[in-house]
Amino acid sequence: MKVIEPETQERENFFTTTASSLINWARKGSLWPYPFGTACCAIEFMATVSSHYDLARFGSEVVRFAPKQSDVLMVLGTINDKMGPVLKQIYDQMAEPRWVISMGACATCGGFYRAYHVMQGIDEIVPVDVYIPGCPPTPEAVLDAVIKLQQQIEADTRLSYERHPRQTKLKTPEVNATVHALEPPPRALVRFLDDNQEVKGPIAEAFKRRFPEEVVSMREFRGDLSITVKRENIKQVLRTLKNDPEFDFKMLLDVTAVDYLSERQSRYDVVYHMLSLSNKHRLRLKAAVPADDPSIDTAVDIWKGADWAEREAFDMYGIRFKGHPDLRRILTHSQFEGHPLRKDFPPGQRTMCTETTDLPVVERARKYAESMGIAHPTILNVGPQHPAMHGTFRLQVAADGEKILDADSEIGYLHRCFEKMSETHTYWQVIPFTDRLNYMSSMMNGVTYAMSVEKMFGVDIPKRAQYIRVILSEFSRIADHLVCVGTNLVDLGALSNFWYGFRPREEIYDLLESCCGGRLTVSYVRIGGVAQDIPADFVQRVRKLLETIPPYVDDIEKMNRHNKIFKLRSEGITAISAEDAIDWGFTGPTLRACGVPYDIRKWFPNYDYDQFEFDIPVGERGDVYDRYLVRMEEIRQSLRIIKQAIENLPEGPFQIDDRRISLPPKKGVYSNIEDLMNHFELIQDGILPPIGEVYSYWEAANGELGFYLVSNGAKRPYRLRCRGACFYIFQAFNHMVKGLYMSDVVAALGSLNIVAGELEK
Amino acid sequence: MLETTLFYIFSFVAIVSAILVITQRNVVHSAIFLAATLLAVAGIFLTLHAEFLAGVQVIVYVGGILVLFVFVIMLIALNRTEVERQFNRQWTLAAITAAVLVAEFAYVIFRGKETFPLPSATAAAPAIAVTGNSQLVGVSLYTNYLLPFEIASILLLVAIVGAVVLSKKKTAED
Amino acid sequence: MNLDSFIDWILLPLIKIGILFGLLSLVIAYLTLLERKIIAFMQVRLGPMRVGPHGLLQPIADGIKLMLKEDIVPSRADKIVFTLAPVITLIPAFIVFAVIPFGPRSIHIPGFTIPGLNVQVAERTTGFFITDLNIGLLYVLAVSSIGILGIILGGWASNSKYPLLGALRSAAQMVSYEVALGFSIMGVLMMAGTLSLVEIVNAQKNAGAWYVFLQPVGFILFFICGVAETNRAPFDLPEAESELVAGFHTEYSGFRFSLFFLAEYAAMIVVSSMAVTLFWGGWLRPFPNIAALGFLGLVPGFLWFALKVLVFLYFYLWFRASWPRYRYDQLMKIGWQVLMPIAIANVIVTAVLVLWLGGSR
Amino acid sequence: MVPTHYYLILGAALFTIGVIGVLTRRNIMIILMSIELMMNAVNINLMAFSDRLQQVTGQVFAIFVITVAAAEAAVGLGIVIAMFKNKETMNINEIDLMKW
Repeated sequence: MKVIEPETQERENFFTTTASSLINWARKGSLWPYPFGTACCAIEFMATVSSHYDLARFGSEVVRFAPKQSDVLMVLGTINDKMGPVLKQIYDQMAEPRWVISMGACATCGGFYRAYHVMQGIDEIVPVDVYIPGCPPTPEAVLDAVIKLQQQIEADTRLSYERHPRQTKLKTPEVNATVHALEPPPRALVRFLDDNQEVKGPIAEAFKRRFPEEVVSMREFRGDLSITVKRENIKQVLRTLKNDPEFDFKMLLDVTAVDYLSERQSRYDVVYHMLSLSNKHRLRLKAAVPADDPSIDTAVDIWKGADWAEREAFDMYGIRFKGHPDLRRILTHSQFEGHPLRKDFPPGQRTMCTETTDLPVVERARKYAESMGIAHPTILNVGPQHPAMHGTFRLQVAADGEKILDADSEIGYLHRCFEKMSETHTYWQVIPFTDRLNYMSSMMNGVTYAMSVEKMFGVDIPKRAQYIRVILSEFSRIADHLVCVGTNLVDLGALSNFWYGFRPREEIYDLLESCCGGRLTVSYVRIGGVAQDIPADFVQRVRKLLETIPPYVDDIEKMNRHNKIFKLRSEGITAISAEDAIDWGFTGPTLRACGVPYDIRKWFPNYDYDQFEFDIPVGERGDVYDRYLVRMEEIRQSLRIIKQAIENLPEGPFQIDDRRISLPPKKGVYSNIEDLMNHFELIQDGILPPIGEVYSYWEAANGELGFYLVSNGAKRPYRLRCRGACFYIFQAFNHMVKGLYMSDVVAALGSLNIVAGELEK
Repeated sequence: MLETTLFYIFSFVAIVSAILVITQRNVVHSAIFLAATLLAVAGIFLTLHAEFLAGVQVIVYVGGILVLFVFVIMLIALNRTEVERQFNRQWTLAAITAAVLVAEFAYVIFRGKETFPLPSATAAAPAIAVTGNSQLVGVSLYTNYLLPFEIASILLLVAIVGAVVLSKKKTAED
Repeated sequence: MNLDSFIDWILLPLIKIGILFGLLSLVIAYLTLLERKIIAFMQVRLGPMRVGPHGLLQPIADGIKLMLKEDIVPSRADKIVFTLAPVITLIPAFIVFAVIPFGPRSIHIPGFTIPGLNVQVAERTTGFFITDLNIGLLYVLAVSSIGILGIILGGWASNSKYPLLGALRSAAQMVSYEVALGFSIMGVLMMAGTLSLVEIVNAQKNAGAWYVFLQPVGFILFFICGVAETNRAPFDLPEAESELVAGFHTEYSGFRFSLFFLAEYAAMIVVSSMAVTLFWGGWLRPFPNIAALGFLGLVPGFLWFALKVLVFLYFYLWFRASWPRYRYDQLMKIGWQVLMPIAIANVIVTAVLVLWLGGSR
Repeated sequence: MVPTHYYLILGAALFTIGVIGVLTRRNIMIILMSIELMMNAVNINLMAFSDRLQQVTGQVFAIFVITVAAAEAAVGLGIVIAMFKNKETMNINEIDLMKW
């Protein structure tokens, strides 16, 4: 036996420590991230990469979407049960040494989504090295996490890494994560809904004339016309409503359902919202569906746009739409049990998801190939973790080489139960949830939601609050469009535009931060106004921004507007006709790119929009290039609106002076009992809107954002339905990409500005 | 000395990989060994002072034809060809043909064995090696062999047209 | 074999190969840093700053990390081909440099006597290149065309769909653009009348003008095709991140992935070097025959060469930062329907002019 | 200097291997590859005689052979693709539609 001399041992130690510190130095200096981005946190991660923070300084900007080539799995945003297996698979594919950073409250513990479809922390399935708190964490926090991880690596003495035998099994989901109980509807609400009123107005009268037999009840509340019909002949009614020039409801805005439990004879209501572009009319049509036979005729053959909305209603309520070609679950995963929006479904009841299923396209392609006697086309899975799919959408295509023969899309990888959550939280508490719908421009979601509650009360908010909402919303629109255009161009390969787009966005963040302290998800809106008054230097800040933004926009324009390659890639791609777009339920820039000048700010103006001078840019062909042009022009028009609004910014209160809605002044609370009690009641119970149902809508960055609110007079919404614009746009996606090349899918998706938070709620 | 060593190395590689080409189960492996053979043959050309041809061999065969082969194999990626029976029942025929061929070659080489010793002094000034053989090949291609050259180009054109027609998709009009 | 030929044929080339290999590895490593830095500056950021002063040690950290990363071979991959593919790509990318003249034949080694052995070593002159093949150009084309095989095989062997798509794209792309590339240098060949790269540079000296001024179309075609051959933006379809994740090397990790990486950057340098050699006068100073600018000759040739190569590498990075990429069919269309006809027309026009003007040889 | 008949023997060997490949394999791709092998064998012979006789004619003919090989590959692979589209096979025994 050889005795090791102490000297040699020392030398060996010296050698190994030098080697390991060198290796650790290299490893920590070259942390290549895999951005597993799903939600709002991904946007903040993008901000971290952008010029203001520049993750590249740490050598970590080499974003690799191939898991085998990356070192840090950065989980950015909510991971839900459907996404779980995907995350697990990505993690398993990574090469050792590998680390995991969990960014944000959602990834860390589920955040405030204690709901039926959200994973309560990713450490259920993967080990985490660094947790970043915050919702979403600021870029500084991300940088801090990278530094923390570097310190951990520095202290690591392992030279080689075995593949970790760390946890590999799914935890049994935590049942009943949510504490709030759910209330059945009071009699009063049901009576209100069944009440038949005498309604004047062209649509109502025409409807009564045409369908005297079908009408069950008819009511106008806060200007919303609502008609309940029998479900047996619903198809004929809907068809007439669409095709008869007297009604001409060419656009189906939304299909959803409401559950009234046993309070009513027919348990569910199927609710259709529709819009006539020629008459500028809106209509809510409802049909009651009993619990023992929850079925109704489909509207897919009347409006293409009913497709996904009906699937969602099926998924959430179990209502079967007879004749629907493809009635599958859409938001929840395929192994999910139960229909979560039914009132008797516990909000926190999760079902384990262990697999990702094939979409119908696989079967279709196989059948087609066999009937034609040709070779099976390649089935390609694009997403959900595909760089072009923005982290959460999945497309399965049958391709012949690069050409797409057939495709199917799947969503739900960011379904975080917004609607169920809003039923379990008070009206005020819902505001942070709305921020995380379209997190690119969260201000506007809050505004639209607050509008719905204000509409329920039938109140108008003070002018100053209106103007603050307008200014900040228009800034949000600019920020949203910038990210959309920037990421679209990055997907096309033009990298720098992303950074050019994020610089003005960062400056808009600064403005928002000065108002409310939040950057991305602002929670600035309150029902009846805004949370607090704008800072003293607000006007100067806005004026400065009005000067600094246009040069940035011009930079992007110069790089792309006349760029040959960009035009080659974008012109004619997914061009869609105005008729089709309306049929699908497109709204916003995507619809305007087809030449339909539908903009709520002009058509149904509120908040003094009728007094601002601005134009509505429209395109011609509705292709990717037109969408780009429309967005860029809308940025300029928004700046115009802001300019006029800031010049006319009125003085006055920023909150409505209505004791049902806003807190009494602090002085009163401390001096008299009425205000004290009022304050106590509001804090204790929140606001209590009257019984009723309203649909509020606004021109959000990517189209008509609508909230359908049913109030039973209690402190929580009885039903809050969010009509996200991109839900209706994205359902057309797999039809639009047929016959195109793989590369066009990438271009098209970026141009539609699909935001997962709003799409999947 | 060097030349002889190189010749042996290259011929060994060429023959071994050629055998592997026709015995591999996996077509892509065959293609890789074909690449080895082709490169070895290019090496053989070099020992024969034909640099130009060696270059052309690599560009056309390895960079063109072989890439095309692999491309087509990948395009029609078929895994089941590997499990199928690989060989015909024509072993006897093949053996006979091969035997006949070997016999023929042996006979011819045996007959010509008196011409084998290299001419001594007369060919000592190799014209090709001096003037650079690309130039010589070019000159004779465009003078003495202009007609065959043109015919070859027509052949290529026909081949291009043929390949396009063959692999064209059936459209609705057809 | 006597001492002189031993020195000429074995010792000197070996020394040169050693130096070149070391230099090249360093240059490639720092090219990645340069890329990150330049693109960062174009995007109003700083780029790597923390690893070494101004991020100067970043490539070394990256290199060490990649070497020590777990090497995953997918269980369903064709293991032999999978391991072989990066090597097949890398080797041609490096051995191309054997014929590229970085400077003139001007290294003068004085004769000396090896002490002790009393062996006389004659004085000799050698050049800033490993060898001067009389078919140098053909050699470059031939060897660089082998590299494609590695990419295709790598994509195929991964047994995964995205790598396969990437490999198909790159195979089609590289084969098509090689044809136009070949045609684009025809003009230079006709004017120089030789395939030797050293002689081509000398011919430019004799002609008194870099060939880019005589063959502007040829140069533009060459560079476009060169960018396409190296799979760089705006022709970076085979590894288009937003479409194919990472293209043909999606399934590669650690060291093998870095081999592909090295090969790609080496190919960039090859194309830039070839552009410099064929069109921009190689190691020649600007305006080689204007005596008044003779002071420019004080800068050694290989530095001029390096400078020019750097300019083209900068162009590569500039393209990457600013342009979207083409679509697959558009790329093919441009290659066959635009570049090819122009290249052929260029060849014909040059041929006519060379004949008409009595040749510039 | 390597004697010329060495080259001839090498060429003969490659040619024979090619012939065996063509006759025994069922996979059409490998048959095409075997044909390429045979062409290469021919080229080696041409080159050997060209070097031996110090005439460039052999090399010129080798160029023609390479041309033919390229044309053959293009058409052959075109046939393979067309065939695969119809029958989804690369097995030469299953392609017997033209058999009488």
